[in-house]
Parts: sequence; C-alpha cells; structure tokens
Amino acid sequence: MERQGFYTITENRPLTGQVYKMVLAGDTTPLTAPGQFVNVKVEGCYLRRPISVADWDDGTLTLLYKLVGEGTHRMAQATPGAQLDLLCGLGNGYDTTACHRTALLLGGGVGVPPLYGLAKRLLAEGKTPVVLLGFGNAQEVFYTQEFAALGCKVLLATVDGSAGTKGYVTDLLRQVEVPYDYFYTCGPEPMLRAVYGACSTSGQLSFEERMGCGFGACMGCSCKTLTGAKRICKDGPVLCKEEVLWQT
Amino acid sequence: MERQGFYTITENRPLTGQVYKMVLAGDTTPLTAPGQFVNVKVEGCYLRRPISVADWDDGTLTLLYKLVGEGTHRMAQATPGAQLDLLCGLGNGYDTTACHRTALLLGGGVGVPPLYGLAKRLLAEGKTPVVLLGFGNAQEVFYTQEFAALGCKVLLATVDGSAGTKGYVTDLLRQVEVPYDYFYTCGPEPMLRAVYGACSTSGQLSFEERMGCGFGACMGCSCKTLTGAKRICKDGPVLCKEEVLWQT
Amino acid sequence: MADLRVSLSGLVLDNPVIPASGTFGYGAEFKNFYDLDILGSFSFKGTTLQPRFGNPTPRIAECPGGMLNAVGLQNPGIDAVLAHELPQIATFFHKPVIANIGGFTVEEFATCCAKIESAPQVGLIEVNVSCPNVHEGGVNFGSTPEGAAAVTRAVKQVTSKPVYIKLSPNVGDIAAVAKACEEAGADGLSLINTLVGMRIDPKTRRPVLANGMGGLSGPAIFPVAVRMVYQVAKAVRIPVIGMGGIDSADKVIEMMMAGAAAVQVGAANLVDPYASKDIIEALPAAMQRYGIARLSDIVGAALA
Amino acid sequence: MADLRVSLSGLVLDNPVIPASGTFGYGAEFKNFYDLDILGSFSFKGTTLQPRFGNPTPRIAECPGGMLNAVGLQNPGIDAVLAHELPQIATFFHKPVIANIGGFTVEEFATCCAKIESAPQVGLIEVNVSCPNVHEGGVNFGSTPEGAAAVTRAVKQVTSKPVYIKLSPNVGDIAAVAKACEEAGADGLSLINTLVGMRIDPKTRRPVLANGMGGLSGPAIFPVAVRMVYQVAKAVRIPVIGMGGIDSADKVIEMMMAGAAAVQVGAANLVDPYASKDIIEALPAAMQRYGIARLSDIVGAALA
Ligand SMILES: Cc1cc2nc3c(=O)[nH]c(=O)nc-3n(C[C@H](O)[C@H](O)[C@H](O)COP(=O)(O)OP(=O)(O)OC[C@H]3O[C@@H](n4cnc5c(N)ncnc54)[C@H](O)[C@@H]3O)c2cc1C
Ligand SMILES: Cc1cc2nc3c(=O)[nH]c(=O)nc-3n(C[C@H](O)[C@H](O)[C@H](O)COP(=O)(O)OP(=O)(O)OC[C@H]3O[C@@H](n4cnc5c(N)ncnc54)[C@H](O)[C@@H]3O)c2cc1C
Ligand SMILES: Cc1cc2nc3c(=O)[nH]c(=O)nc-3n(C[C@H](O)[C@H](O)[C@H](O)COP(=O)(O)O)c2cc1C
Ligand SMILES: Cc1cc2nc3c(=O)[nH]c(=O)nc-3n(C[C@H](O)[C@H](O)[C@H](O)COP(=O)(O)O)c2cc1C
Ligand code: FES
Ligand code: FES
Repeated sequence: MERQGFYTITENRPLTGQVYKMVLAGDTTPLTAPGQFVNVKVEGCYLRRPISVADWDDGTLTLLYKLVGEGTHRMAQATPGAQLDLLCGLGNGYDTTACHRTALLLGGGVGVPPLYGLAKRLLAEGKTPVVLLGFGNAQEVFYTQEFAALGCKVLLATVDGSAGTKGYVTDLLRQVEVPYDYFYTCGPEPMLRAVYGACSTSGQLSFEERMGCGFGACMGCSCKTLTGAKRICKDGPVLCKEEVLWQT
Repeated sequence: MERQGFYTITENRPLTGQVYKMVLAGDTTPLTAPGQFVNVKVEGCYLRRPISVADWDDGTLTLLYKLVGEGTHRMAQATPGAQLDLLCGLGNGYDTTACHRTALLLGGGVGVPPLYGLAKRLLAEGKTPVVLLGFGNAQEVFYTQEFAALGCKVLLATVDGSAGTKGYVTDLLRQVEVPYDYFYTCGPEPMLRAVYGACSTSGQLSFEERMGCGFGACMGCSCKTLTGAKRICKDGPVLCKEEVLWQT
Repeated sequence: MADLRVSLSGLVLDNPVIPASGTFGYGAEFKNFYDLDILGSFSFKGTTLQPRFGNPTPRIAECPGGMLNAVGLQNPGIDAVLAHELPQIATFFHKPVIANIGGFTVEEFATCCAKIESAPQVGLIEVNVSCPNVHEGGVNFGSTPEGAAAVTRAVKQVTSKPVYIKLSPNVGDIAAVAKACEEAGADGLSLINTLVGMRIDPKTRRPVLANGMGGLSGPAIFPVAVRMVYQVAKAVRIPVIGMGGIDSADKVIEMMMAGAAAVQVGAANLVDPYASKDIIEALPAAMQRYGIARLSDIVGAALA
Repeated sequence: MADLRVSLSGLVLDNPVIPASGTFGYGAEFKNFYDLDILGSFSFKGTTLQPRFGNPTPRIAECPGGMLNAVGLQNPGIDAVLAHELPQIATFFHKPVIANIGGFTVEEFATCCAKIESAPQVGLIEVNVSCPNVHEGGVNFGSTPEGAAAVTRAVKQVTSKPVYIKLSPNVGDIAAVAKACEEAGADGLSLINTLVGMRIDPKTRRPVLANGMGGLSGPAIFPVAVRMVYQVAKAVRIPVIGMGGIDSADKVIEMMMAGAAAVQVGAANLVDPYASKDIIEALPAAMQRYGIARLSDIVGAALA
C-alpha cells in the first residue's frame, strides 16, 4: 500500500559519471515487491520524480538514478542527513511466483536497478536468476559486481564493445547456457520490444511513462493493453508479456 | 555603486519573538552611507526582499528583520555557513552632512535598523544623535541597549506603555532636552507623517515601497515628490523633508 | 470555534475545500491516504457519455510552478460511472459528490446530465465546457458566450440538480461568458480550468506532450485565477467555485475574498496526496490570523 | 564556433537575447553591471507621446514563480526620450536599439512613431498594443484583430523602420490577432505581454496592487508563451520575437524551436541584473548539448 513519508539520506554518491546511488533510511513497510518505485519530491521542481527501488531492507532503501535534467541533478546535490519526501511503495512490481526455476533478467541502462532487488528475491525463493545487462559503453557500466556478489551469473554487453560483448542485451541471449522458464526486463522501450521479440518464454516487462501523480489519480500515465487501459504507475509499471500492446 | 554578490551567514538569531538579527560576511565596499539597503534573494520566492543595512564594517554587514511573510520566515531558517545572494549598496542612504551638531533619530519598529548605522556615522563625525524609538509593546523592543552602548541618549515609547513612555515616538519629543538642528527618521508611513508634522527642523525620511528590482530598472517603486517623480529604491529610500509630497 | 461552512445553491458544505475534477479520480486512490469525509465534497473525473481512453502519452509535462496535462478526458463513460463508481464512492464518502461532465455536442451534455438525475449521491453537476485537451475538430463551448449558454440551457432542461458551468480561462472576456451562463439559467460557475500551454523538448525538438498542447495548472496560474474569479464574481450574482493553483489555506482565503463561495484544489493533490486534508486542517489557524470567525463572511470581501 | 546570429527584418543581431521593455529602463541602470554591447539589442521602456507618472503604488506583487506589475507606462514622453535618453544610450550601447511605443489612440501611436523616424539609433519599433495596466476607460487595441490592425496600418504609414506589433496574451485567439497585423503590414510580432492577474492581501482584504489588477510575468507564464509563439508562428510568415518567463539558455532554445526568431528576457533582469548576460554566455554550451551549430537553424523546428 503506497504511503507518504520522510526519509533520511545516509549515502549519495556517483557510481559512474552519470549514475548515482542514494541510500535512504525510513519506513520500508510500504514495499512489497521488487520493481516497485518511489516518487521523490525535489525542492524547486513541481512534479515528483519516479525512481525504482533497487534494493531495500527493514529500514533502508536504495535508489540508483541517472542524471537527466533538473530533478535528478538536484537530487545529486543532496547531502547525507538531509530529508527527502517520498511516496513509497508505488506500482505493482514484479511477480516472482511466475518463474518456476530459472529466470532471465534483462536490463538496459537505468532499467538495471529494479532487477537487483528482483534477483535477491528470486534467490531467496530458491530460484536462479541469470542476469543480462546492457550499457552504452564501459564508462556507463554499474552494478555488475553487485549482481555477481549475490551469486548470479552476469553477462554484459555494451553498444560500443568497450566492455563485455559488443551489441545489445538481446545479443547476449545466445550466451545463455541454461534453459530458462521466464524472463523479467526493464529498460528503454526499444530494448523492451527487442526482448519481447527475442525471448520465447513468458515474461514481465517494466515500462516508463511521464507521471503526474504516481499513485493512480490523474490518468497521466495510461497505456492500452490487451486487457484494457492500464495506469503505468498503479496497474504497472510491470506488465505481463501476454497483455502488452505495442503502439506503432 | 550597487553590486551583486554572495555573502556567508555568520549569525542568524532572534532578538525578539518577531525580529531576527543576521550577520553576513562578504564585500561591503558597495555600501557608502547609512540607510542604504540590500535586496536578498530567498530560495523559493520570486522577488528579492529589501532589508536595510543596520550596520557594517570592512567585511561584515548586519540586517535586523521582522518575520512578516514567506520570505522573511525562510530567511530565519537559514543557518550560519549558508550563502545568500544579495544586491548590495542599494539606495541613496542618509546624508549626514546635513546635520551640523545634534540630530534626532526617530525610529519605529523595523524602521529602527538603519538608524543604528546612522548613529555610528554621526558619532564618528563628532555629532550628537539623540535616539527616539517606538515599538508596540515591551516584547517587541530591540536594540535600545546597542544604541546606548554607542553612547547615545535613548528615549523609548511603546504603544501599550509596557516599556518606556506610553504612546508614539512623537510623544517622546517633549522629553528631548537638547536643541537639535536636524532629524532623521524611518518607520511606518503614519509615523513618518507624524514626525514630519512634529519636528520643526529640516530632516530626512526613509520610505518603504514594494519593489520589483531595487536598483532603478522597473519603475515599480515610484513616488511623486515636489522635485518630480522619484524611485524609492534608487533616488530614495531617503527623501528630504522639503521634497516630500504626501499622497492623501 | 471557527465556522468553516459554506453553501452552494442550497448545498451546505462543512468546509469550502473540494478536490478538483481530474486530480482525484473517483476518490478510490485517496481513501487509503485519509478519511474523505473531512472534505467539503469532491468533483469526480470528467465523465462523458461514451467511455474514452483519452490522448496518447506523454500526457504530462513539468513546468515552472506547475504542470501541463493532456489527459483528454479518459473515463469509463457515464453508464459505468453510475453503475460502478458511484456505488463504490458510497462505501467511503458519505456526502453529496460533484459530478463533472464533459461532452462534445450540446445533446451529449444533456443526455449525460439527464442520466445523473437518478443518482441521489450527486449533489451538484459541474458542466465542463472548457476542457482544452479534446477539440477533436469539435467546438470548445467554453470559449464563446453563445456556446456556453447553449449548453447551460440544454442541461438545465433535464436536471433539477444545481448546475455549475466550468469556464475556460482561455478567453478575452470571461465575465461575458459568465453572464451568458447566468442568463441561461446556470445555478453557479466553476473557474478556472487550465490555461493552454506547451513545452518543447530541446533534445527531440518536438513538443513534450504527444498532443502538442496541454492545460497548465498549479501555483503558476493562481494570480490569473484570482483575477478571473474577481471579474466573474463582480459580473454575476450566482455563486462561484474558485480554483487554479490553490495549495494552502492562505490561498483559499485569498480566493474567497476574490469572490469564491467555495474552492477546488487540483494539481496540489497530485504532488501531495494529503494536500486537501492539510489545507482543511490549516484553515482554522489561518482564519484566526486574519480575524475571520465565519469563513462565509469573507466571500467577495475584496470586491467592495 | 557556435553561430548565435539571428536576423529580424534585415536587422542582424549578434545573438537572439533582447532585454524586454519595462525591465531594462533606458539601459542606464544595467551599464554598471556589464557591458551592454554583448546584447543582441534591448527594448527600452514603453514610451508614450506625453510624459506619464503611471499608476499609484503598490505597483508590484509577488507571485508563485513570477510577479505582477501595474507600473502603468511611467515614462518621460517621446520628446524627452529623443532629446535625452537616446543620446545617453549612445554613450554605452553601440548597436541599434528597439523603441517600445505605447499609446491610447491610433493617432497617438502614429505621432510617436513618426517622431522616432529621425532617430538613426532605433533599429526597430515595437508597438505595444497590449499593456494591461492602462485601460483608462480606453481601449486595449491588442484584444481585437481590428484594433491591432488599425494601429499597425497607421504606424506603417509614418515610418520606414521595421514595425513589430507586441501582442496581448489575454485573448481567446492570438493567431487571429497576429494574422490581422500581418495583413495590415506588420514586419514582425512580439509576444507575449503579461497575463492579467491579481493578488489579494488577506490582512487588508484588498488587492495588493493599488490598481487592482496587474500583469503577470516570469517563469510561471513560460508554457503559455511557448504555446502562443507556436500558434502565431504557425499562422504568419513574418518573424516573431518570443518572450515570457525566459530565464535560461534552455528556455531560449525552447522558445526559438516554438518559432521565435529572437527572444526577450523580462522579469529575470529584475531579480538578477546579470540574467541576460548569463543567458547569452550559457548559449554556446546549450547549443552544443543539443547539437545546434547555427542558432537560426532551430527557429520553428517544433512546428513541422
Ligand atoms: C516507474 C519508473 C521508474 C524509474 N526508475 C528509474 C531508476 O531507477 N533510475 C533512473 O535513473 N531513472 C528511473 N526512471 C526515470 C526517471 O523518472 C527520470 O529519469 C527522471 O524523472 C528525470 O527527471 P529530471 O528532472 O532529471 O529530468 P527532466 O527531463 O528535467 O524531467 C522533466 C519531467 O519529465 C519527467 N521525465 C523525464 N524523463 C522521464 C522518464 N524516463 N520516465 C518518466 N518521466 C520522465 C520527469 O519526471 C519530469 O516530470 C524511472 C521512471 C519511471 C516512470
Ligand atoms: C528600503 C526598504 C528597507 C527595509 N528594511 C527593512 C528592515 O531593515 N527590516 C525589516 O524587517 N524590514 C525591512 N523592510 C521591509 C521588508 O522588505 C519586508 O518586511 C519584507 O519584504 C517582507 O517579505 P515577506 O516575504 O516576509 O512578506 P510577504 O508579505 O510575504 O511579501 C510579499 C511581497 O511584498 C513585499 N513586501 C511586504 N512587505 C513589504 C514592506 N513593508 N516593504 C516593501 N515590500 C514589502 C515583499 O518584498 C514581497 O515582494 C524594508 C523595506 C524597504 C522597501
Ligand atoms: C491531470 C488533470 C486532469 C484534469 N481533468 C479535468 C477534467 O476531467 N474535468 C475538468 O473539469 N477539469 C479537469 N482538470 C482541471 C482541474 O479540475 C482544475 O480546473 C485545474 O487544474 C486548475 O486547478 P489547479 O491549478 O488547482 O490544478 C484537470 C486538471 C489536471 C491537472
Ligand atoms: C515591471 C514591468 C514593466 C513592463 N513594462 C512594459 C512596457 O512598458 N512595455 C511593454 O511592451 N511591455 C512591458 N512589460 C512586459 C515585458 O516586456 C514582457 O512582455 C513580459 O514581462 C513577459 O516577459 P517576462 O516573463 O520575461 O517578464 C513590462 C513587464 C514588467 C515586469
Ligand atoms: S501518474 Fe497519475 S495516474 Fe499514473
Ligand atoms: S523597485 Fe524597480 S525601480 Fe525601484
């Protein structure tokens, strides 16, 4: 159930030139599933900024965010000790019960964060996540070691080939040596489309949309699906492969 | 000459329930006369807030400000070490050469601050300021001791009589035992009118007006005088008694 | 005790604060945040005769002190609202609700409002002749006195509930439109809807919104809203519900002094789900600050 | 090297940034802050045939993301401007200046502009038919296509300088007014002037401004300004100078993509005297960020 609260920054530092890690202390009970997100009030910006929860425990949650515009740049300037106003526990998140044994986790750029919490949850349930990550180039790579430290197999691709395999996340599929029964993915829409086309199993895809509220009130983030209109913020951001309806 | 600059807060604390003292370190060379003011950029407010310089030396300046609305409440929350963006050295300020020996300084409420720097300047020039201060009640009184510490004679009035003489600043005039050749005043307009009527010598009055810029560009603060239209921010805030034209 | 009650055409509200249409859905998303019975009322999402998906996304853009939306009246249609949403609302909101109705022809407005006649939960109908996001080659009735009056007359014929016409601010003379509605029989007026605006993404060199233009709401529009409420309250004798950028108790008071008998809170609910609650709770202290014993006393105080 | 040059009816500016009329006086207050020759040009304070003191004070009110002004065209009159201000300007600004002209009758506009004919310093005349603060029972020419066209025709007859008509945003259909000016012979258009707004002081229960209403400017109006520039640029073929809430290089680029051939910076100069300078200096980096080699290439890029 989504809730509003104040969270204290305990860590806020760059992982790459463009991607920051922020750890916040506060009430994490609104979080129930990996792939949920928070909506961050940023002083000086009118709308909140939606950011996936990459990881959480009883009293802290972790955000991994890329510097894009004014909001994320201001977030990067916040210092430990400062308080942030969050709407927490937003969205449906990934359903891990859909995977029975082995899942492919395919992430691109700032689509990678929610897969970390997902990998942890799958491991806790005794399942095997195989992680396929794609970035633009070696400088942009983050969190491969953290996934590996969980005990996951991690495959890496970069568009320019400066780290891992040259190409896209989907180019890593042929390196997957184990059979998998499900996939989970998050990343830019072209990547989601490619994954949708390339993975023959069922799976779940996490979408992005510009948001007014993040908790289902404004209809700002609606998308058409085969099961009717859905709000990315409330009925998503995760949709099942079977309901996805691509707009041309 | 007015200049824009960043100043570091070294002190910011309440003098009374409603009036704060803020000391700022930075370039004070734009200040040339007591009665000048600064225009303070307050995060979250669009327009700057004009505040008189109560006192200054080579590297610091002092503001005494009353909590009125959003801007001054936000100023009160700033902590030492924080930087403030000021336009400094605004307005004409008081002309101390007009007083030859003894001046009455009449201040009401937050009209008191600029008189402090004025008293110091007059004393430095070997002249005698006699200070008449008016407040609402005893709780609102501030800076009487600071004036006394300079060596000034200080007379105090409060509207409810809870400190000093009961009544207005002008009710203190009959307690002035020395002849004076000039007056300087700052305070709410009704007080300025009363002083204008009650003091038979020449003098200078400092006015307030809502300001767009504070440096003469927008014509937001114009007032009619007997010597033509004047901008309170640039040609004022101090007007000579002889040019004042009261609007009904 | 501060008296917060206000009255709209006989409908007495416990306080003047009404979440605005399109920012409160049909209430369900907010009932988890607080008990909705503290509200004066709420105006549900603009509802049309047929179900609508609305415009393509992106539908939202950030602005200085506000936001643009081009939702385009997404709603399940009046029949679904009567059959499902109103019974749902009845489980968590026990006061008369405001039905906000959109449409594309005079007949459509009338048919929709006639259907609502059967819903005792609805205390007041707010007829939105001003949505800036749905001119599908159609007319924006709110932009001319004649158009707004035609809708008013048609709707008044089919309902006994108080009818408030929601006016567009994207006009040269809002008082003229207001007067036309009054003459056509409107029981009251709601204003302002959003100002038409646009943002462009310098990276793509295209408008941020898929729809191109959208409606600006939030604190940025507050001074325009106060001015229009003032002009309209001066021009008509029927009550005005004032809105546009309200996000504090002080702004409620300012809007009421400009002539609003009640107020709506829109975009503020989206950035802070507790906004309407916080405003209601802050009102008594604000009234004390300004020496107001009965809130209804200040309606139009600045008009004198 | 980034090419910042733009052209307005043959007048080539080194960069598109022009401080807006009423926020830059006759330049003197800014020459102490920086060398004004870095500007594209500047538009001097709205000048009328007769000297004017303007409205009573308070003339200024704070707003969320902006300000209201009701200065009411305070100026020394055209003769004093020609005799004293222009020679003064010549000492610190060595480029063609924009003469902003206000008026209350068609004849007055024409007489004023005719007098300017003799001033070689003036590169362009900006005719303000839209000041919201001076309807002394008079007409706001900017609110109707006919009114704006009548002023345009009269002015065009008496001057050989490029004539830009400054449009009011307080209209229902700004493209119609723009087209009427184009047909009447305008060389270009300037927009937007301020949106009419009001603030009320809850302590006094009266409008903050002595004049009641005033004009809203600053970031709050930026999305409305972008939208109107976009609509006008789509409707006419003459150049448009875009303004309203610009306070950064990104907003300059956004406004130009919406169709502005050059831009004006208004209220930002008041809160930060270096605003126009900072924007000019930030433009090359912003151009690089968005892959823009020649700024004039992006004019109207979003219109496609
Ligand atoms: C459900 C969800 C989860 C997300 N998780 C992450 C994450 O874990 N890490 C991360 O780096 N980013 C994530 N994003 C994207 C992130 O929200 C944007 O990068 C961020 O809002 C940009 O804000 P800004 O002010 O820096 O950029 P600006 O471009 O200045 O933002 C302007 C407006 O556009 C919106 N906006 C811009 N880009 C996006 C976008 N891609 N998606 C949605 N709104 C956008 C902003 O929220 C704001 O309202 C997520 C988005 C969604 C919808
Ligand atoms: C030349 C000059 C010198 C001043 N010196 C002092 C001083 O030394 N100490 C002090 O406490 N106050 C001083 N004031 C008054 C001070 O500027 C206001 O109290 C302050 O701007 C209020 O801001 P706010 O945001 O708290 O109030 P709000 O009422 O929220 O302000 C809203 C707007 O109104 C303006 N405003 C409100 N009251 C005044 C006022 N009295 N004069 C001018 N503008 C006002 C604000 O600047 C702002 O733009 C001075 C004013 C002027 C013009
Ligand atoms: C996301 C969104 C959707 C809206 N949808 C409607 C609607 O369906 N019907 C309507 O009459 N007004 C609608 N509005 C307008 C609001 O009800 C209100 O008039 C406007 O936003 C101004 O108030 P505010 O500044 O407090 O948001 C919508 C506004 C927003 C922000
Ligand atoms: C204090 C002030 C005075 C103004 N005076 C004039 C004027 O004399 N003539 C004119 O055409 N516009 C005048 N304007 C309007 C501006 O030139 C500009 O069109 C408007 O402020 C929008 O731009 P901004 O948001 O960047 O300020 C004035 C604006 C302000 C804030
Ligand atoms: S962002 Fe408001 S409904 Fe999804
Ligand atoms: S405040 Fe702008 S001229 Fe005085």
